[in-house]
Amino acid sequence: MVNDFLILMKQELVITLIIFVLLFVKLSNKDTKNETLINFVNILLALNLVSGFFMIREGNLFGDMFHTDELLTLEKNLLNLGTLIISLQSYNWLKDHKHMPEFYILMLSTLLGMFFMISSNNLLMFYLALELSTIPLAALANFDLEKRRSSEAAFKMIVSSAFSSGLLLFGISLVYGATGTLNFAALSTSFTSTPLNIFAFVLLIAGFGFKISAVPFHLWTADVYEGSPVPVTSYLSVISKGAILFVLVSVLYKVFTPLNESWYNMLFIISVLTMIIGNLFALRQQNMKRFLAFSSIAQVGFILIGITGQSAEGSASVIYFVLVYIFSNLAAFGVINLISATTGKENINDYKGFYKTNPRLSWVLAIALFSLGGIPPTAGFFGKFFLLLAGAGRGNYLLISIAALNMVISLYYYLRIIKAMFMDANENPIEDVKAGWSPKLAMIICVTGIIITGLASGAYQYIYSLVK
Amino acid sequence: MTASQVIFYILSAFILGTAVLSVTTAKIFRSAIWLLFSLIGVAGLYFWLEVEFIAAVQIVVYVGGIVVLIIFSIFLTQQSGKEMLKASMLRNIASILSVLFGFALTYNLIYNNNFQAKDKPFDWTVNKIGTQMLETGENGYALPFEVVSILLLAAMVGCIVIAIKSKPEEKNG
Amino acid sequence: MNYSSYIALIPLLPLAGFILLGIFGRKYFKSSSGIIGTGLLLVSTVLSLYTAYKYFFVDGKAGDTYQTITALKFTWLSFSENVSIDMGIILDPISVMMLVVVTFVSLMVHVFSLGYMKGEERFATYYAFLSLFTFSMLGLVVSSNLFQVYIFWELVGVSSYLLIGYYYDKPSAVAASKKAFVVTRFADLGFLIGILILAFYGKSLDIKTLMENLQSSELAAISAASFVGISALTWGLTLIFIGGAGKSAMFPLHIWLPDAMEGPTPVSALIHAATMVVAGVYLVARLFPLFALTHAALSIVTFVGIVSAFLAAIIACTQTDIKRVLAYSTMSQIGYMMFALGISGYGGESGLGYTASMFHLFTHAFFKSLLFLGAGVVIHFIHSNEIKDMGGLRKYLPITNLSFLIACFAIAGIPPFAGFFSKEEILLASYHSNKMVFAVALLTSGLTAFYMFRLYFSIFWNKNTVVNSHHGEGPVSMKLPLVILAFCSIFAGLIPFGEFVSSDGKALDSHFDPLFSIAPVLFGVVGILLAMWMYKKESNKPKQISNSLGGLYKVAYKKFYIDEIYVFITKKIIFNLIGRPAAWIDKNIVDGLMNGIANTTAAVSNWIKGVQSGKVQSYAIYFFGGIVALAIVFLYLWK
Amino acid sequence: MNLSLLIIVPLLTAIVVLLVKGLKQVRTVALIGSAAQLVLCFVLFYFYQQERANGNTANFIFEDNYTWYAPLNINYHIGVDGISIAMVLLTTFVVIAGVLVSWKMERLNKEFFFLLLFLSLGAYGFFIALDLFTLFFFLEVAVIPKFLLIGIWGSGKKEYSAMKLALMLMGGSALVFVGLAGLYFNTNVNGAHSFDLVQIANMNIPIEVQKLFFPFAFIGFGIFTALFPFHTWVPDGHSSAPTAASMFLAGISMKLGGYGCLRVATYLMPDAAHEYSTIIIVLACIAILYGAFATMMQTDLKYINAYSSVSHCGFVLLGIGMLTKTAIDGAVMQMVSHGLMTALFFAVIGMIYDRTHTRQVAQLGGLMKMMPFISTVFVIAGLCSLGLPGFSGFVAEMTVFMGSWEKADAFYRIATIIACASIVVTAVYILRATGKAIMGPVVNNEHLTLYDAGWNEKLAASLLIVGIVIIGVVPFFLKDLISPGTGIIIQKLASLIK
Amino acid sequence: MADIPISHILFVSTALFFIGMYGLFTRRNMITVLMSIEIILNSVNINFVVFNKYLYPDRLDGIFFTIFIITIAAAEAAVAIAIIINLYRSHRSIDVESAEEMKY
Repeated sequence: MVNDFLILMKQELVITLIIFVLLFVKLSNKDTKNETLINFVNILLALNLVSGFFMIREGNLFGDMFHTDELLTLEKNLLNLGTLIISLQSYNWLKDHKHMPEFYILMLSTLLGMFFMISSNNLLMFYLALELSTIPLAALANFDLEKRRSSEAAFKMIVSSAFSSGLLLFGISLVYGATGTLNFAALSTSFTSTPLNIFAFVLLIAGFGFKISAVPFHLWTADVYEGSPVPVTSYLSVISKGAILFVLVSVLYKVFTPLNESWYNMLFIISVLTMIIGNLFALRQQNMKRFLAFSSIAQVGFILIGITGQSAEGSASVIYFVLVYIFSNLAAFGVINLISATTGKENINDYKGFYKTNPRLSWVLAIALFSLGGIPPTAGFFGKFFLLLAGAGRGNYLLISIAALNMVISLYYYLRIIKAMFMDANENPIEDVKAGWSPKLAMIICVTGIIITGLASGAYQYIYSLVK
Repeated sequence: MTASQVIFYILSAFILGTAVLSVTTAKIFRSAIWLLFSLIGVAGLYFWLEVEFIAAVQIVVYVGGIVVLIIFSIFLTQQSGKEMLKASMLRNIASILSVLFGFALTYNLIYNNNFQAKDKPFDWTVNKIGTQMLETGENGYALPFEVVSILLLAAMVGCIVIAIKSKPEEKNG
Repeated sequence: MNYSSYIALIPLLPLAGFILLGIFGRKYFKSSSGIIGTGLLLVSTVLSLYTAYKYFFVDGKAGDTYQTITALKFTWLSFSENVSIDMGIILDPISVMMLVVVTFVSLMVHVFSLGYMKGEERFATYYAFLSLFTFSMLGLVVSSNLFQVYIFWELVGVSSYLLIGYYYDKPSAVAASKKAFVVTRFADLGFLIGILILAFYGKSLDIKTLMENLQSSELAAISAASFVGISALTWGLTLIFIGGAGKSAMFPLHIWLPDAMEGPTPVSALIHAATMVVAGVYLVARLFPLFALTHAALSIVTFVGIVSAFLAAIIACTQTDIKRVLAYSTMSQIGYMMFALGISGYGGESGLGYTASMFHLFTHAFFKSLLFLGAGVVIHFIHSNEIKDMGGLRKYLPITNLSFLIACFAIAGIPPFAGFFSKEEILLASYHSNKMVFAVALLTSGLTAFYMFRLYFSIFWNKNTVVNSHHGEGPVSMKLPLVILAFCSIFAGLIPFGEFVSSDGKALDSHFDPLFSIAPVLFGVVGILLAMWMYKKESNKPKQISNSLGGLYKVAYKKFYIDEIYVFITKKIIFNLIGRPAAWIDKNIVDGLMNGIANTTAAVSNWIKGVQSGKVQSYAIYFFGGIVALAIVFLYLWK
Repeated sequence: MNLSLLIIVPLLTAIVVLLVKGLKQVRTVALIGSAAQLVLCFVLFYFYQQERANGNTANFIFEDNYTWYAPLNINYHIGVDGISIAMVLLTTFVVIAGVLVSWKMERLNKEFFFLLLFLSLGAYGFFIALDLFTLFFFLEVAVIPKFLLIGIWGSGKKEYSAMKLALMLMGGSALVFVGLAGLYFNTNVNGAHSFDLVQIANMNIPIEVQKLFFPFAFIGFGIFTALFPFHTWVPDGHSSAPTAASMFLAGISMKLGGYGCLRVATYLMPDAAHEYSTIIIVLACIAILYGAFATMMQTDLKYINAYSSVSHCGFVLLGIGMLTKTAIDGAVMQMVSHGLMTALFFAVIGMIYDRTHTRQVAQLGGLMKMMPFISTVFVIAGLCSLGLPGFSGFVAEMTVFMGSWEKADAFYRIATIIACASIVVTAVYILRATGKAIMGPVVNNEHLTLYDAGWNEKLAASLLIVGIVIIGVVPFFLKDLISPGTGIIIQKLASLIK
Repeated sequence: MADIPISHILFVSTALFFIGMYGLFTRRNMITVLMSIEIILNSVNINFVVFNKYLYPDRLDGIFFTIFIITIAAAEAAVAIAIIINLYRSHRSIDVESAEEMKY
């Protein structure tokens, strides 16, 4: 039992360990250097990442509260990887931050929440994990304590999330009332398509939609992303979204099978709206973070198409895309993070003439944006291709056509930034920014990831074998 | 009409009435008080439902914790007597319409679903709740309990970081 | 010697000259390029003469008929099983005759140019272009394949373009070259479509096979298939004839020819008098068996030919630029050849027109190139093209004077000069088939005599021009061709042409009839005398006459305003009504549509931005609205 | 013969270009790389002919098939037939000429050559791909470098043009994607779907499916090849691009579309191609004639050539739309021919622009005097463009006409005549441009001091001219090369046409 | 007790839910918004308890869910209040409309 516990929950345990160590350090009031602590956390995260590839077992713990298997371990590992990259990237921002340990405590507790959410086998556990992965994030959003926008972002986030969890809870209560069970396995058989159930399901979808910022539940996204500190924004847009997507796939595929037809159509509508609205808003943005917020909304639209495939290809492509998305979006955020931390500039216009002063960073950002835009040979191309292909598997070519054309719109705004960096002239470009080893490492990981994960089919095939 | 019924309807009316007052009254302090009443009313409803444990938790956490916190923060942030600004007419109308419509829709669905009570005794004891809460096996809630505790910890850390007045000036000066 | 062993050299030697001079001439053969070009061509000429001798006198005949010999043939580009472009060389009476004419006249021009073009900056280029032209023209005349004709047809056109535009810094030369190319290109469009039509029904591009197919098995099909009530055969041939008419400067596609005189004068002699411009005639002759199948097409040929002949003659009377006069005269003479073909029948006696046409083509080549070369000497001497700058030049340019006079007699159809015999045959043929045509032709021949001698007297007699030129008639290289060509102009008519060339390959007796000749000669003499009366001495008679004619004169002087009509059509209609709108539509509508999509997207994006109002409570309302909408859709609408 | 070398060589060259320093080294590496590629292509050509001579009648030769994404049955599958070889040869000619004309690239030369080589990699990969995914991959690889090339090194309203080009081409490939996905899900190879071109070709895709997806694929590829009315990226894109990029764009990039229309749309969905041929022909005719008329009104040399490309690429589409063997032969020949010709044209326009700093016809004049070589090349390019025999354009256009005329129906006849008519309009605009820019008196006296082409420019132009002339003079080489390939395509169609 | 139909109790909870929602939509004071959220959560709690008691009395899922919701509501309220206080420091106001800087 204890053995099982240690092995099955090893990822969660490591994260908990980090949290407690940090708490201890913070409470012990010793003057530990921030750098040391950051490195310590990074090393442990890396270890956790590595350990995620070994001794993988399938099993349940705590009754049916916790379930894990190879696929779920992989999903957690992906989130862990993303967190590690963000942590590496935030080095410059964190090393002088007064509340560095708290930052990690909050961030890692949300990560822990996501792990539990992925492993949850039960609506209660799911809800708790969801809250664990949301509430501390609101606090994190406020981590630029002196900035008005940061507080505003945090406020918007907490209100929106509370509202959405209220609706979600109402939905869960209706599910509970209709079926008498909270267990996923039991739900998959007893959740029939009565009107009330459909309504409850809509509420649940809205809860998910809120977290992945699907239209029309996305409105908080841009404001929160803009106001939050960059590391938090990247965390929000990549990790927290990725986690909920993993859960969404498994919940839709495994639990709500009786509502198959309805949720397919629902996702169809939502994904079309999400793509279009996300794109339309992204077109006009001037702030990098806000821009990436809307672009990430549009990305979610594409991911939803992959989910509609409802096949092994569908879930494999979603997981694969999240991996690609981690690399690409974090590469972009890495650059923005660095620039924001050293110069405080976050506007697209500030990036004019960026290539003159920072050719390498420009290429990193460019590759990241190409990947987000789905341009080969970056992994983003493969990711999107597989998503759309999975979606096309259901034979809804209208959806695929809309998506394909939306890719064109999305390309426009990605290219806009490329244009600013490479083509536009600027009197005062951002000065030559020196990145430390840590952000550099993060960028190397991301760029390598962007290039390798697509051209080499290993990642996808591994995921596919797990999904199958 | 039995006494139980009468009590129920009175309680219901009380809960809803105070809730409405709480969300409409112009003075923030009063609003908090109405909320307090409403929460107490809900606790009363739990009593009426014979789940005294939940009623107790409700009173302890909500009345003793949250409302106090709210009132405390009201004192921190403004004068209690001042009237609050009103939302715009448009917003009000939109809200009322959407809320009424939402309510109609939802309740219609719930009503038509025709929940039928099972004629079985609901047996819960504090003891049972306690054991299940800490049980790790089937039907155990140990893990959720842990999760919530971490959440509380994180929330606490977060609150402290955010709410405590930073003193950068002192450090620098 | 078998033909195939050397025949290819005839066109290929000039090609070699072109490549050599074109690529390296500028650098390495700046001064020697003339000699190289001429030398190569000399070999070609000798070979052609040898071929002619061999064909006509040794082995061309099988029985009493001249055979068509395919000396060389290989598939160049195959389209489908039957249809392919073959490059080949066929020898039959007209191709052999043309070989001789082309190489000979070209050689004369090459030689003449040695003196005439001496010292030009782009001397080597000039010879390269001349060689290219000679190659193309030779390729054209020996073609065995209809498409091969087209290919060389185009090449001839481009050489003409390059040569007309030789003085590239002269805007008028550039414009003329462009005009020549575009007009002939337009005509070639007809040719091309004609080829397509014939090839489709004839199931071959090989001329021989094509004609056999069409004459026998496919005739019914091609005659039956019709478009706008005209049979496919007529369409095809008419379109091909349009091609020929373009190249041969027939009305109304003749407008490029006078302008083409912007090119160096020897070029005019070669291309725009003796060889290229008769390609149209040659083409019709080449396909004559097919033309003979349909009366309609031949009528068109006749009509166009006679109208061109007459119209050009009238215009020629009024022009004052000597090269232009010659140009219109060329057009007029080609009109003769054309209608001669048009009125001809196929085979035997009825084929007289055919023979006459070819005969006239043959003789015309000599005296017309002679006229041009003579004009070249004059221009070279006086540095002007205008008649008004000339007069009394006989003292300065004796040889030119004499040879020019010979050529004038030849073209006027005065016996015993070459033109007399060929023209007389044409008139005879037309007399037998169509009296109306005969009448006009006769009148034209009188006009011809008039304007030629008008030219002659204006240049060499009339007023005395004081010229202080340091050079006379130029070097031997310029005089020699004049003498040789004059010689030919005198005696070429004595060849019993009908023996060799006829529509069906069988010998045709000479139709010389002294009695019949009286009328044409009379017309000619009257024309000459009239010209003499008006132009021999300087006087104001011409002025008075032109004034008395008033509007008529003006119309003729303005070339019947055909140029203006063209300008109207191209500038006003094509450019303004098609080109400009096309460009406008593309820029504003098609591209506007694409930009419009982008702008609409941006506008929509701007329009919906209010949703993201920054008010968290509005977000919540939208959030809830979304839920309600989804719920309604899936509960009530989309079941 | 390992076909992957065709991709590896440019890739390696591109990488080495990034590693070396200074213009001299960079351009030398680029030149060596592209020369190596040229040699490689000729070796490939030779081996291919050997194979054919040895009686190898397989549809595709030198096939390589590696599993790429096994779960989706996506393979890296390459192989060549005559058509591919012709296109590959074209590419290598244009690339090496492009490198040569960019010899003096001053700004960001490393990036420039890198992108150029990377772009060529996309084209090579596209032409040899036999798996639709591989094909699509390379198709998109070849889009973004164009954006950068135009946007960074271009002139005029370069950002606008670059963006327009990138978006329209991506729009095209988006449509292509839908078409490919539709095909994919309607295939069944041992219970799995397939992207394999060879396998799909052997399958009978239901006609309803074809009719649904053919427009996607065809219009998608059509955008690349300037299908009316989606051609508007062409004038802007070409005219703003730096010389080498214009050469590549018009010379190769537009051929990607034509090749795709043929290889993917028509070959795999013959029934639909037959159904829709009328529409294709109408659009092609519009492009041909209307493009030509629009060209007539242009005053900028690059615009002239760009619009004329629209017109010329119309022949490609016309040939494909006619669906006869000869017409399709002609279409392929036109692709090769137009590729070389237009590259030459853009190269020479670039040379003129480099010297005079203007491309406005009115501001040029009498260039023949100062730059005889460049002017001669210009004239040659022009003559090729207007379809003069002896140059490749004639051969290709005539083949298209002959092929189109094989269809005996008033509609096809009229279409052919319209197409033929364009040769006159072409002559008009080409001669106008030549007459004004090259001939005539010198307009601007400052131009009198200009110099003629350098060795690199001469070499570049000569290479392209040699290509043009070889095709023009001995067309049977090209024809015999592509004939088996088009034969296969036509075989699938043969039953429908009768 | 059994003579009250479930739907009546559910009416109360649903009504409470939408009253809370109304408050959330319209209140301009951040703290009152927070109060509205509490009302919403309370309504859900009632649902759980009622369902558990009336429909599925065998197990205690609803009860536990309620307990956890109450706990989380507390945590949420705490964080929210902390944020509001922080916001008040920088904005000197807790009017919702003072936090509308970021938009479009």
